[in-house]
Amino acid sequence: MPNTEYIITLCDGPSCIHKGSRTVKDALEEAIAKHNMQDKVKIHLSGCLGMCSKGPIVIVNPGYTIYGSVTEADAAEIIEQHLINGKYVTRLVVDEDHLYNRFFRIFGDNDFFGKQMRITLRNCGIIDPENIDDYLSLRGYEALAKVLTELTPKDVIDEVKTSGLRGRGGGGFPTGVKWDFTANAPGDERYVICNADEGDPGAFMDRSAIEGDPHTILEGMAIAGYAIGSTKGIVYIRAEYPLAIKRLEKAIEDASKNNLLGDNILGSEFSFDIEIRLGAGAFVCGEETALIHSIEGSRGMPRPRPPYPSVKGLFGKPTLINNVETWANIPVIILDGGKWFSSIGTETSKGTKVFAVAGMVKNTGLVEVPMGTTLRNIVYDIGGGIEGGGKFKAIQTGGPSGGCLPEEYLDTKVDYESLAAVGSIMGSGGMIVIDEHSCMVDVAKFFLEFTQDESCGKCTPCREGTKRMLEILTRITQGKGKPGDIEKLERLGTMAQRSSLCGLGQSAPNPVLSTIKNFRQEYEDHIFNKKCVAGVCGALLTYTIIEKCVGCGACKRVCPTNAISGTRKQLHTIDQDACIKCGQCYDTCKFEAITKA
Amino acid sequence: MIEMKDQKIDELKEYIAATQSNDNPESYLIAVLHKVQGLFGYLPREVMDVVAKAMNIPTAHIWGVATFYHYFNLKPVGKHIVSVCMGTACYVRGAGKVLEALKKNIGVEIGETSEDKLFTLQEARCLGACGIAPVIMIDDKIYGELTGKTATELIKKYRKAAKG
Amino acid sequence: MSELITIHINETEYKVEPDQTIMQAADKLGFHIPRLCYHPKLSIEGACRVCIVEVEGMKNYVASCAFPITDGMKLHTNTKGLRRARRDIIELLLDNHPMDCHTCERDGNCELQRLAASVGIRARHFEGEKKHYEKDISFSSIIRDPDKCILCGRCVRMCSEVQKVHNLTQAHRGFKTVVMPAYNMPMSESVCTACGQCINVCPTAAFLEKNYTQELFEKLNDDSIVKVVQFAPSVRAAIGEAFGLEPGVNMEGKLVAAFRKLGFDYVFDTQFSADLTIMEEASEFLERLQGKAAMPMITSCSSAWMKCLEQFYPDLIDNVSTCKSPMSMLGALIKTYFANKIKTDPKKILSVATMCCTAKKYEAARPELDVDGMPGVDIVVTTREIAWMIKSAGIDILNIEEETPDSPLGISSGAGAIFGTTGGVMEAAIRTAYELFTGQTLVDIEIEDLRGLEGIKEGKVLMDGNEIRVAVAHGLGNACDLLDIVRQEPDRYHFIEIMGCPGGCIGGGGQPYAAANSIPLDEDCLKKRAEALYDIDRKKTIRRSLDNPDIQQLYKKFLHSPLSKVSHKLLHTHYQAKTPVGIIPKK
Amino acid sequence: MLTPLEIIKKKRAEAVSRIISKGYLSTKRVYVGMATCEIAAGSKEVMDVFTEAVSKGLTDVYLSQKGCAGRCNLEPTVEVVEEGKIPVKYGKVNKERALEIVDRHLKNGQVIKEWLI
Repeated sequence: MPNTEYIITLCDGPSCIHKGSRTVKDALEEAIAKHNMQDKVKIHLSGCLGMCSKGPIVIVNPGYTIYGSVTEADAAEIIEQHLINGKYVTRLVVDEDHLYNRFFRIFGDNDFFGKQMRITLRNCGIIDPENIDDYLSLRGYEALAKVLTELTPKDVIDEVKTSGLRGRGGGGFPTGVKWDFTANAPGDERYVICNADEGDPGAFMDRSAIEGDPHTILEGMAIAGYAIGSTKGIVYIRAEYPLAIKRLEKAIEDASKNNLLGDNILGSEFSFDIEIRLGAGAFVCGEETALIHSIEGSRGMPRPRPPYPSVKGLFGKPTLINNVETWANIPVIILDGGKWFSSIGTETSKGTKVFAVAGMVKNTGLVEVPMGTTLRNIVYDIGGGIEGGGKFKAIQTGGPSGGCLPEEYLDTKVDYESLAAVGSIMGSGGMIVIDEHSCMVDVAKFFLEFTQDESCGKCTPCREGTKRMLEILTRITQGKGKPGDIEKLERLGTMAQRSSLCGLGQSAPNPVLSTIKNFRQEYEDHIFNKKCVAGVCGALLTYTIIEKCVGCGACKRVCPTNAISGTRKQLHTIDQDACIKCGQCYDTCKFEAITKA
Repeated sequence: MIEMKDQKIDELKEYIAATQSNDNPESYLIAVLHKVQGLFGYLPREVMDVVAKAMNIPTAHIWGVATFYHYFNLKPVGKHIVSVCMGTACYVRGAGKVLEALKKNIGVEIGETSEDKLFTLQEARCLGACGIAPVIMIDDKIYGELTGKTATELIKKYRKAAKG
Repeated sequence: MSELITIHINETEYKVEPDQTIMQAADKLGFHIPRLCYHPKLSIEGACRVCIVEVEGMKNYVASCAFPITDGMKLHTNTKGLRRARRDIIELLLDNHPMDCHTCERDGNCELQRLAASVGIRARHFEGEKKHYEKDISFSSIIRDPDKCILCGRCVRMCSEVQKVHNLTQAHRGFKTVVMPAYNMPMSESVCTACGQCINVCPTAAFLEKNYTQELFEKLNDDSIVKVVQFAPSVRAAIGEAFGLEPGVNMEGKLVAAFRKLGFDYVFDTQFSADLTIMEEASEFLERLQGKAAMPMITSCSSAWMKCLEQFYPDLIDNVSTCKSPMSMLGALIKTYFANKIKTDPKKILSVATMCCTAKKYEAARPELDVDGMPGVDIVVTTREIAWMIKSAGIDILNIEEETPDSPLGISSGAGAIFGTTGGVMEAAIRTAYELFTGQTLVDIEIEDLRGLEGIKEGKVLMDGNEIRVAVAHGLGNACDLLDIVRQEPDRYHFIEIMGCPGGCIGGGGQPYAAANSIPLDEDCLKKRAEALYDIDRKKTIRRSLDNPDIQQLYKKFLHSPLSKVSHKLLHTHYQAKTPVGIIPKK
Repeated sequence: MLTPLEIIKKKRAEAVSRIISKGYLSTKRVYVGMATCEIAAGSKEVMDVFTEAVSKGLTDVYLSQKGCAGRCNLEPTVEVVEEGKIPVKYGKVNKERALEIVDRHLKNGQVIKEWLI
């Protein structure tokens, strides 16, 4: 990159490939080579850019010139005209001003961003979130103005329905249908709620979205307010997100000053206010009915549905709840059209999805990809592969409610149905890459510890069932597993899935059941062979000092039970009976002379 | 001391009064409890009584809410709050060891306050700093890429500062 | 009536009313789906998941107590998978429950036990850590034992929704959830009114009355003291249920005989002092009517209501009758009038009260009610406790000869009997007050407007052309609603009766546990108990308190007249605002 | 009466001119990531360096904060956008690096390649 002057982004989405983008790529490379520009120009393949009808798409940066319907023959012309002569190839230029993909213009970081498609995060990392002017300059609040000028509430709902957008909080319920239900529920008052109670450990999509572009959420909510006949919006956000709260407050204040919230928005008849309510540290409050109880000032415990919040929600009134990411899609859908939106993604899952990629992957961070992108693309192309040179073992999607998928499922597409079909879920978008150094029983235990701790305690299967499951998992990792334990886990797990009151309990067993399904051997190793191949479960390990030992004595000094003996500069040994398997010697040894197995 | 407390109570009452003109005033309970914790560092029982009276909410209900949400402290906290992030990213990168080391060094379990009232040890879900995992937060400041050793050194620094 | 819809249960088609839950529809069709947290008088919790059923087309099981039926719905109540899930759920409850059924007070009366048996738990698979918390024995009336709690939440809902006391809450969360008063304070320091309805609805032994049976057994063996017992009207109407009888059998005679067999020297009837209460209260009412004290006047027989008043409605203290409850009036007389009569040192008299009520234990311990520095009542046992004592002593109560209470504190009018049911005190008071006010005898003495289980009842009586407006509330929640009206419209009523428990004393917190085929506080059961009392009234020749010859004697020989100096000393009391202050939320 | 759409277009024009008046058209635009994660990683200090540099006379630079772009493992990040050039992004910027970016890149136009993402 150092000497690069131009980056050519070539859309590598399915539609463009179909229309011959790969041959365009060859032709571009050929032309670049011909002019000896290999050092100055970099070709980058991107994920679907959402301009399928005009594909193949070639974008030249800097300048963000979009060329459409590029053929093999056009390639040389682009190189010669644009790159060498500095003139646009006018007949190919596509004049499309979509809200997304601006980051190409700003970031040079195409390895990471190239395969992504940023719709919900379109402004994140681009604008100053505390300056409403930045948002306004990028067509901010134009969607709201458009709705107020040109569309009836029904038109708005129809547009959202056309887009095929589904709830990004995990459930995947069609957003337009939800709006429709709420709009048609009897009642004089209605509420619009933004669920920003993001609680998955390791997921921070919503926080980033609010911190990076708070006005988008407000605009989306106001549009919904207009569509369903509500004048009151509430953002329910975790108290643990002080900066996001501050930026939201500022955004609400600025929007109100600019008559983009409040009474008679932009001179119209429509009035809409937004209030912030804080959570207080309860994961279960992400569940709609629990969230409602929390806003009402009560313990955030779910209640049986029906009645659904769209009919009987906050303070007993029809209530529309969508999560942050869902809201962020709304202005785009209004401005670029539901039809366009629905062209992105798969048959049943439209648009993009944001994932918080973490764990043993090189590029940890937030990625937004079109639905239908494979897990492999995310882990290797965007995530840059496994950190530290270990071997890929599993990918955990959907946070503590999700499942662990082994390598053979890496070509699974991310969409609601495909992930569910292989035993995981989309969830809110947590994605943890696990390598061979992690023990799957321990991973399952980690997630279950979380859900068990976050169980509200209302229903028996979740309160008592997850506790017993955790006990069984704990004893397996301690080497005290018994024959029949796996079956017990399966029995309790399926019972809790089918019988729990809310989504938390219904999905809590997923990490356990999916690891049993995909990594049963590891469980059996723990129980029957008393072995933890990943070397994680301390009680199952044996520490041994091998020939590499130089006799420095460091291990001896840290051993809390004096289990290590040996004379200076001589091979030391560990008394296995005295060893409590704390691992301190292993961590201390600088010569890799201690093994654990 | 007492005067300061009265001042805080007055501020709290003002805050509550402002919420009571809204629709569904009782729904502001959690916001009010946040305010109490902001003023007092935890939720003192007698202050919850004040809230109950001012908001006309039974104390049992307030207690149910206060104990449900992990964000609320029911006991006085130490001078510094040490939150160990146990989010997935941190866990995968060794937060467990950091936590163990801190427990040992401070001499408390999670949720407890050290005898010298200097530190309260807490577990956090995700501090949003996954990139520099594992992290801990001491009061408002985040420290990343820690090991058990570097974490204890941090604590020692704070201890020294408190004495100095 | 709306059009019927079609549902299928276990492959059979049925036509049913729409707008009901699966459980309601199934109940009517003869499918009893097992259940635990559900109670018809309480809000739907959907928490225990015992009542799950399978609905075709739905991935997960649904709670039949909460899920509405829809046209064409196909559901299954008894599939293999369901049976197994239900079994596992109940087993999970057992796994976190002390395995001490044999030594548990509710052994044989426990819903969890019955449920476990009904789903066929024969082996245990998932045992692990059990919760353990301190038992709270601080309170004179009610014991809280969180270890026995299975978190069905019925007590919390009863306490907040029906009684509106809001003493109990679920605190903490998840596996660590515990039902407790605010701040986990001892029950004795809480706003608990001691009504005992938590005990009534608890499926296990997480709430129990403080048990005095062992102490009482010991004292009954003490020949150096005179053992006197009184029993409340509602005890006779309900105790049969503890011996397997249908609700509503009047056990008065057999109970008197059983008391004697247990070793009591004298058996008196609280109905007698109910008559006495009426004499005092009706007289007090007439005085207030003349403007001598605050109006409207509110009755004071219910001890749970007394505690509720002092904590929740201190502003209405002046409106409450100063009359002690019938139990405490009789206690006072036993330690004075009666002691004198049998020429015994009152300190040598053990005064026991058998009550349908747990709050009476609290009342007996109130120092304001002491007589010459002694409590009028030394020990209060509930209907449940005395039933157990009778069983434990091997007394075949069902087959013994009936006996009558002792004189001079044993004869009662019909008015005294109906004291035990909601509206009864008011009805009894009107019968006497009318005559005291007008000098004429009230002919139509059965006041239908004041009978039945409606939450708040209103009535009017014309006394010499003066319209007396009365109101009756049972259950503290209804009482709160009524008192809120009174606060707003102080002139709306002249006289108000409040009983702390649903249905009045017949639904008291100390009554027998629901039978296996019934539910706690079942309306039919309450109605039958009330009917037993009305039947006693109907069969009496004396139906007005002022006609009771023993009452007349008592005034002649000892008290002189209602509201006399002696009366005031022995039969009246006072109240004062107490902490913690109770708060009743607006909604 | 203007329609909401007309009003918003006016507002946008005003916003753009306000942004420009703050120096947006400078040849270099510097964006410092200021989300929770970035701040946790130390971006406040970094921001301070740039603010101070501007206050001490660094001209022809438009300085702005921005939200998180998602590159968690490389935070704090600083982007320098120059018209007509491929934008560059510095990763793992600390106070020292920020000072050097000011000196070498902003003042002397020298891209510090080894710190680029």
